[in-house]
Amino acid sequence: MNAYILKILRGFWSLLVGMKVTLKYFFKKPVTVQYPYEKREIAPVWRGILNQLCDAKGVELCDGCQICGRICPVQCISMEVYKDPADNKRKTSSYIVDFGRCMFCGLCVEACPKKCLVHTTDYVLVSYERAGMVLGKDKLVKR
Amino acid sequence: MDAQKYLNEIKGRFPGTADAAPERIKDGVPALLCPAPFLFEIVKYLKAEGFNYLMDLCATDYRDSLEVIYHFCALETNVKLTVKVRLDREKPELASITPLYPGADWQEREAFDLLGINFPGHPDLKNLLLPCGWEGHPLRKDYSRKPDQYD
Amino acid sequence: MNISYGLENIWTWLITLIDRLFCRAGLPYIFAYTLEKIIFGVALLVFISISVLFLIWLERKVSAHMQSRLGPMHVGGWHGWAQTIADMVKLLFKEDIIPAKADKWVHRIAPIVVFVPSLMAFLVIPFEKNLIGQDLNAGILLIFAFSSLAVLAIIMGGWASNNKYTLLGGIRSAAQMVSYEIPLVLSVLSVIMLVGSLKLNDIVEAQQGWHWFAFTQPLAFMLYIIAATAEVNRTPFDLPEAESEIVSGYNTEYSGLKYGFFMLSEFTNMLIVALVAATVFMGGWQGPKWLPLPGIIWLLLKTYLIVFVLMWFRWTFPRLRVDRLMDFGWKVLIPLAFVNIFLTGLFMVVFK
Amino acid sequence: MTENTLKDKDGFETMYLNMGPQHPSTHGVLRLGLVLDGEVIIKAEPDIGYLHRGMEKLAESRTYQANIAMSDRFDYVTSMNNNFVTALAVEKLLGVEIPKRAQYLRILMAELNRVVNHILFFGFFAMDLGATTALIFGFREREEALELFESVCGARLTYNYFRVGGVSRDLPAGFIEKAGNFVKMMRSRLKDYDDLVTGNVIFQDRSVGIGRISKEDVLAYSLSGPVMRASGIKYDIRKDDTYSVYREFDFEVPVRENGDCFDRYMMRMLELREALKIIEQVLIKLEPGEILAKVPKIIKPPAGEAYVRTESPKGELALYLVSDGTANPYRLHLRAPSFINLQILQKILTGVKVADVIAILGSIDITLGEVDR
Repeated sequence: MNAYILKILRGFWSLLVGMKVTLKYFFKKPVTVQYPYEKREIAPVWRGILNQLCDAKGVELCDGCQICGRICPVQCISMEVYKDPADNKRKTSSYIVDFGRCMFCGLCVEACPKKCLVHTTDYVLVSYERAGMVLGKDKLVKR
Repeated sequence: MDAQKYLNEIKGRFPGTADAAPERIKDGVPALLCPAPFLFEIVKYLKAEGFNYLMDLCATDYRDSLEVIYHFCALETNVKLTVKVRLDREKPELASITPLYPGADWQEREAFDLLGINFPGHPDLKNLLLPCGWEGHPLRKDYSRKPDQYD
Repeated sequence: MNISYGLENIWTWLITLIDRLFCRAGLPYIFAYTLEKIIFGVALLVFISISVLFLIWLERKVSAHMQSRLGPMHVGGWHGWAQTIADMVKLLFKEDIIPAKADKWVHRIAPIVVFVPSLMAFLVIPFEKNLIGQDLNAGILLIFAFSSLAVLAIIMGGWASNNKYTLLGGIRSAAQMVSYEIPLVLSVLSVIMLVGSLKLNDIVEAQQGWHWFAFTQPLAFMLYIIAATAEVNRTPFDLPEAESEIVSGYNTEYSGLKYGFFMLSEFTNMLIVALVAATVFMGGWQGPKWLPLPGIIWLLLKTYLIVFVLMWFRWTFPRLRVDRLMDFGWKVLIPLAFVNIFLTGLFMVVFK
Repeated sequence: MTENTLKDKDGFETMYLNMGPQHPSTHGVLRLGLVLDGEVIIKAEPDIGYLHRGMEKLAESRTYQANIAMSDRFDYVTSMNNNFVTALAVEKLLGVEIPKRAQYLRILMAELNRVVNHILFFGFFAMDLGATTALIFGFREREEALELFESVCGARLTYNYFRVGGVSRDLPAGFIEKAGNFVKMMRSRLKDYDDLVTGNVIFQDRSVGIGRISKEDVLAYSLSGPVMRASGIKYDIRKDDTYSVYREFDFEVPVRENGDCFDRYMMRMLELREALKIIEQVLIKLEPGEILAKVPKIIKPPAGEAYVRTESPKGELALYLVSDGTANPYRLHLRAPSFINLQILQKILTGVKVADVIAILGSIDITLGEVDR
């Protein structure tokens, strides 16, 4: 009988201890962030949308070596390459990344020999149709 | 090497068993290539010898033949042993070890599902990962998928 | 007790006015009486709807803050006060789905059956001494009688949906609510013994000053709170709608307004048990003399305290298992309730 | 199994309940076919494959490095550990030596991910038993760990941090402090966890003695990880079949005897503490150095095969990798701990109640991504 009552009392005590924890957090400051109004800080190494860099004069650094396209595990990078007769260099006439397929693994950035492909901290990729996630040179090249 | 002792023992007991190309095996665990009809007996022997833990069961398609690989471990002594079985590609059949290691159940079903290896003696050999009525065995090297509605 | 302020004065003034007007017009008293009751009923309905909307909002806020979250913050401006209203509007516009193999009429009636008894129970609760639908002699019995009707609707809903999860939920709820009625009534019984009346106003007046039964009958109070939590299907006793086990229990197949009714009745029931707890154990509409607030304010403050405790339970505890729930009800609560009754009786005989 | 072919012990009709694939607490798309007598289960049949993505087949057409990126998706809760085993397997085939700092970083990340997994387990297990707040608490702490991961590798879930021969990035400035603070914070939060859930009488009532797995069953069904150790078998691959540099760290392998849901829960809570201990030791031992060994740009391991086992938070995560000398693996087989641990359900679910099914399933701690691959 004693053990029975003791068991009940101990049970109630454990419940009270649990309630203390929730009450403690009831009066603490919430940790959530009200997303669209305030945004949390993103690490500078964030693997977000890709960007192509240009040199100081605004000329693209990319020479269309295709390594990024080949290393991509999901084959989301495609480009068209031509040889510029003016300075006899390879250049890309189009450079398309399908972010609907991209898994942001970052292998392309690591593989780029010219170091001209970089991640940005931009993660907003919302669009009304799938084609909106396919970004071409106009969006990717940062001059 | 402790496992080598068991290997020699098995090679003496069951004719036809041999070492499986040691230069190929990079993880340092001795491997045994045994003929399919003896497999159940060998596994039974291994279990009696203290290899109480079946780490893994998987199968590979080597284009000319199928190979089923068993990784055993004796938890007390930490001795590991690999057993391999070559199977004919046309009609692969291998006695199920589910009666000895119930944990082989789903792994055998997976091999049946993805590589088409038949395990007579398995209590409930049917599709596991693929949908019912799927044709072909995807992990075989000559598998080619028919285009479906999503292509 | 002589409280000369509060809502009841307005109410008495209003009914006297109506009585006089009808008398002047030469109509029999029964018309005036009916009109008064209709006005009271409508006021009650408005009060309940607003309270439920507020309770749902409160539940979200309490749960959010206990979990280090903020809860709804956007709709309506200040701390998302209009969120529940928006949700109710959404529920209104949702498609009403009746499963193809359901028992259609029972499926349709169940939400009404669940809501009506929970409304009826409000009739006898004294918000202030004279602010009461009908001060019945058997007031507290009426409340328990009506609140036990809810199980009927839950079984109806669970069975009629023709879904195995709803059926499980319905059966669970039947077993649970029937067995937790007993400690619920038994815990109040000791109070009734002390008061000697089933009239709620008598119980309230027996607790004048600070002689709350929560202090003089702590065991009964605790038993009541536990049994009431089970009675209104809230965690840790929310087995009929255990969302991690049987999806949503008896209301799995309900949508739109019908689901809204189940939701509404759940919170109404919670309000009732909290009101009863405040009335029976915490002095009802009486407040301390030095702070002259209307009685209804005191009652609601006490009620919301109980409601908060119920919410606090919900967001702290895991859920019991069916058989353990029965064990707890029959092997712990009921014996304790009997012990309490016995001790009360002994006390009454000794210190007569 | 068709409906109502089984009778209960009194010869009455039984009820066939399809639990899943869409169910709030089957942790994804697991389907359990339950034959019920009232609320008691007569027969249970798990059905998997709803999330089958053919990862083993996909692996055959991807390079080794891309396979590490893909291994994030095996078990999306413990991506670092998946990376670890994939990298280890490739390195075993290649036979490269990993720099010291990279080894430490790998262990740091793997243990941090173990903490994350066990926090999530805590949350989900409590959630399965009805304690919603614990889930949010779990996610709150996980968030802190994810921020650490984010600052190191730039992603929050699919890290792709490991490289063949090392790791991809060095730690950012201030990481060691932040990680130290995380460990301290986690220790204090663990006390809250214990107060809120572990000690709770209802929680214990729901989990003690439920879903007992005997030692013999553990061995027969090849169960691994915390499930194995909760049944009294003290075997941890990190200790008993060590890999990487786990030998240098001082940690206990907790073991419990009963093998019920509560012990499996406690195992994780104890392991979490051990993982925190390892993290602290790594943070102290870290020295500047190389993080990537010299490996060729295009990895082509010599023909061969290797079976590499690691201790993932869920159990023995092993990779059987066959190379034929080309840039893609010839065969990649994943020994998924969730997949093999899940088999025990057929056996232990008979005779328990519907509510216990959820508790048992939760206590085994599966991720459907890994079960179906």
